[in-house]
Amino acid sequence: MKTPPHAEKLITPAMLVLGLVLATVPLWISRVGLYPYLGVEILIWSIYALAFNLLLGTAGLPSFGHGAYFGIGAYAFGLTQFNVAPSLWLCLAAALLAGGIAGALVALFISHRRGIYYAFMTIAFGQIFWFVAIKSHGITGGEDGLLKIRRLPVDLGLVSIDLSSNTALYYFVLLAFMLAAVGLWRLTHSPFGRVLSAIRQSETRAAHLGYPVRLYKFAVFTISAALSGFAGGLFAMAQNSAFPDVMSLHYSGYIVMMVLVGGGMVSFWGPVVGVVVFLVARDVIGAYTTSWMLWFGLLFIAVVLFKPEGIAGAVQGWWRQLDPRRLREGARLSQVLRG
Amino acid sequence: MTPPLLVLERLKKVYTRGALVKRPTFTLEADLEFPESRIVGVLGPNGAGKTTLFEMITGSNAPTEGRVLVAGADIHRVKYKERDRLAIHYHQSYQVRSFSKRVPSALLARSPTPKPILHLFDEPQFNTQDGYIGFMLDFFRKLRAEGKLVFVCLHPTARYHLEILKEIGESFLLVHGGKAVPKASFSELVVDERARGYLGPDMTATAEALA
Amino acid sequence: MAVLEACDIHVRFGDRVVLEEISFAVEPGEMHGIMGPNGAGKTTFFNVLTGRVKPSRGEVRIEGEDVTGLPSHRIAARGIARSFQIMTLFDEFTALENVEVALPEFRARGFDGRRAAVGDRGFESAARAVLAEVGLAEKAGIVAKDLPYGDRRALEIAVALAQRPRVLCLDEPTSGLGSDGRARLAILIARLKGRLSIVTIEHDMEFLFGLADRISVVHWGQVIARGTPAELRQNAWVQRSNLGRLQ
Amino acid sequence: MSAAAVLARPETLPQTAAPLLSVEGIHTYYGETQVLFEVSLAVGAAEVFALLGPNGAGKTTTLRSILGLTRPKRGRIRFAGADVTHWPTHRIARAGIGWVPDDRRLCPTLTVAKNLSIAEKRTRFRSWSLKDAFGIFSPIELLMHREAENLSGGEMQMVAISRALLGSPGLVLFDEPSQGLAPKIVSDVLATIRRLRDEGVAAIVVEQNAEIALSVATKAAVLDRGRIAWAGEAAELRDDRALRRKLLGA
Repeated sequence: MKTPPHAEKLITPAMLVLGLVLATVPLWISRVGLYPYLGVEILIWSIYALAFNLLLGTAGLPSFGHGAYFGIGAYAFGLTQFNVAPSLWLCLAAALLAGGIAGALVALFISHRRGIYYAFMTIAFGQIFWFVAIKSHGITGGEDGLLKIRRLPVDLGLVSIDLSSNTALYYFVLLAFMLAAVGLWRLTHSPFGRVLSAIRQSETRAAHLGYPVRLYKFAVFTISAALSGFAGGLFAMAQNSAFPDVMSLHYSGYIVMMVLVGGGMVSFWGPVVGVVVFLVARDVIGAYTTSWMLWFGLLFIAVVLFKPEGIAGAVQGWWRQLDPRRLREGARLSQVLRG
Repeated sequence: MTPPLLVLERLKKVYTRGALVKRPTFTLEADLEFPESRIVGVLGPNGAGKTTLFEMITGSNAPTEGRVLVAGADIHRVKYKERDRLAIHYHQSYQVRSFSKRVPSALLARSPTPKPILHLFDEPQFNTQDGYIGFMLDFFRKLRAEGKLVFVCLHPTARYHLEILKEIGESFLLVHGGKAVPKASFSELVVDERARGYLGPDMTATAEALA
Repeated sequence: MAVLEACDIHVRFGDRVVLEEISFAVEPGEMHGIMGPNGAGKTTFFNVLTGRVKPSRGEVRIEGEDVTGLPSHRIAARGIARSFQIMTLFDEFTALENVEVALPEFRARGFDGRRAAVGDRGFESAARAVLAEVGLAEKAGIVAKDLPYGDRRALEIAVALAQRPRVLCLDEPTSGLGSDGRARLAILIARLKGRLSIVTIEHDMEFLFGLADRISVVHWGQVIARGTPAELRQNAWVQRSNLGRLQ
Repeated sequence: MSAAAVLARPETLPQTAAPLLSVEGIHTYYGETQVLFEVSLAVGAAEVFALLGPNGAGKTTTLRSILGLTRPKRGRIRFAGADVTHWPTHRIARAGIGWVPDDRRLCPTLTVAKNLSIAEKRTRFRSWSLKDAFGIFSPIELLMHREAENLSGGEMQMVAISRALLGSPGLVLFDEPSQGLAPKIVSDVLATIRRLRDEGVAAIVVEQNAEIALSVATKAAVLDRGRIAWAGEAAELRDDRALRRKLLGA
């Protein structure tokens, strides 16, 4: 990922525009034939995708079992609600922490690996977590999942805001998304993010510049897993339940597809684009055919073959191509006018 | 009294073919002694067994009969890991070290010396253009001065190869027809019929002119 | 005392012994050249010096302190910088960003995720000074992969210099350069020499003999000759070769 | 078949007077490291071209460029009238360029017969059969059933050359043919190269050992650090001791 404009800013113009547009979504989403809950889902998966892309796009570390941390966060949210205290803040903190601890544990074992070996290890660990979730009936409810997770109210001491309507939840999740985006934007363009990017480009060189590469790989994996867990916690709250299927290899594959289709390798916002395209495609194509995954799969193949930098990359490319042409044409026009 | 640096004691290697009736396809015999430090030039046709001889001396190829004593120790009875503290085989630009481990290392003896005393150079690449020849020859002499035994094996296909052999070789070893034959000097080597056959008419004439 | 020292280094990869008791010392401010035929073990030796390969026997010391077997980032942090024969720049970074990330002060803040790395004048002015030193001041904003080859080679050295090393290890810095590039590099190295110690692997004898204070000839994983350029040229066979004709 | 006989079938050869192989200003890289700078050379039909220079000067890279194994980034390579610069290696081989690599590269566990049979093909040049190869190297007939790994260095070289010939080449590239061979066998190999030249097969001989290559070559070039340092008649280099000493140190 190249350093984009406004990298030094905490909040960029693009962020403001995006935030404003997203804030209007509940006003029109039903009119275009979609439904408010889809907005909630898109935002939650966007947090997850941005967290995942910190690992894949910035640090270049392929994690193909990332669903595990998302799922662990979902279970942590539910279990804390049932067994500790039904506090939104506590449950979300638990989701973040559980994802982070699971991530740190795995990172301990894989951070000295590279490339395909790294990827294999992430799959193996992801499968272990998924298997444990399915088999531990007593804790996770096995394949039946954890049901009756409540949408807890936002308790601000004096006031308490109820989130049981999809619109209220949407605005809460939007806030979380904006905070996560601002935080990740800053992290990506901080010295830490620069070192991660350096490690992606050449691990050897980074080590010879004095950077303890394993420690960085450990840190970024833990951060990414923690944020994924956080997104998982929101997801449990949104769908009032937690199931093991989001931890499966399958779902772990979806997040990879979303990020790559969207253009996570070249753009910070690429993963968000990918999530929108994926979920909207699921609903729109899914309305016509049950085999919508086939069509999305074909789209994925087409992107990998023809635009490996993803939708965001393609847009960036067109933009760059467009620019000089417009300039040239403008010059020709002014010549014509003058001459 | 210090033992001789290298003794090849009725050394024999036979390769055979056939599962039941074994017909020898290759034999090599050597019964030689190199008591002290010197530089030995090794020559002989392809397939005559120079590499086999080097492998037996460095302990990586077990002889059919006889023994190889390096500094008094039978190198084939020294721990695999420590054989390079006795002898080193350099193939072109790197060292070769591969042992077929038949006996557990624990049952084998330790090397009597900490550093190798035998250096065998198998066809080092000499190129007149880059100047390394000079450094290589100086290195052979340095090893010799440190009391080591140096074998340099090369095929003289150009005049300067013969110049090199004459310049550094104190004695020679002709590996030919299944035997390793010692030659005390360059001129003694040049008059040997087998050596002349191996060198071919052009190189023989050049060698004679040098001797 | 020698800045960087290696004693009786022994390395084997499987059946192959790559280094056999190499010993070597770099004095402060010295330029020490390493030459030798292909496959003689020069790059492996560099990898031992910079912590990429752990020797099976022997010791590496930085100013007398044993650092054998330390990982490469620890060796680098102690002031040993290296360039690579196959260039390993951060291709997506600009020249400036490549150099910034190599600065010790950047490294000290490597885990800082709260501030932006861009637009920080502290890094930027230091990095620009290093780029100016290798003649890339004008090209600071160009992405590394878009730079011409000669500039990429120069940037490779700038990245090593940015670490403010005590010893600069250069692995075939002239490889692939034309005569202009070589001349430019020679001027740079002549300027750096004395200020820091330099170890260079080099095939270009003209380049090496013109710049080095001492040269070690490596072959068969050992140092087969060592001396000043003048001493090495004494050899009769060397006189006959290309080397003998150099002025 | 003699050279004259080959020439008597004009449809098999290019009509122009252009050389059989011409390498025109190629620049070749390994990764991003440039190894060859503007290397040009021309080899006529039935000509032996010696390519000399020290270790690392770019001799083998030149051969690899001609064979399409390492593609030049700039410049052109023409063979028998066609621009082969971008052809895949197998097509270049089928066009009639044979290769004798320095490490021979025989299939070690296959017999000599199998090693040779997989190489047989026809080109626009004179077709070689096993019998023709036996005519050059009579001992091969006796080796046919041995595995390649059990051959001596000299025998391997004979098989490698025969393998190149069975591909019916118009040009054979010899990479360090003298390496690891006894002097007597080296002179046999040189005699073979001469004989092939008389039969209309051109050759490029890459050698560190200049003396050997110059004894068979008609033309020669010296590479230094990836550039052509000298090119001309082989005889000139052979006879001019001072020049040889200047360029090659010997």
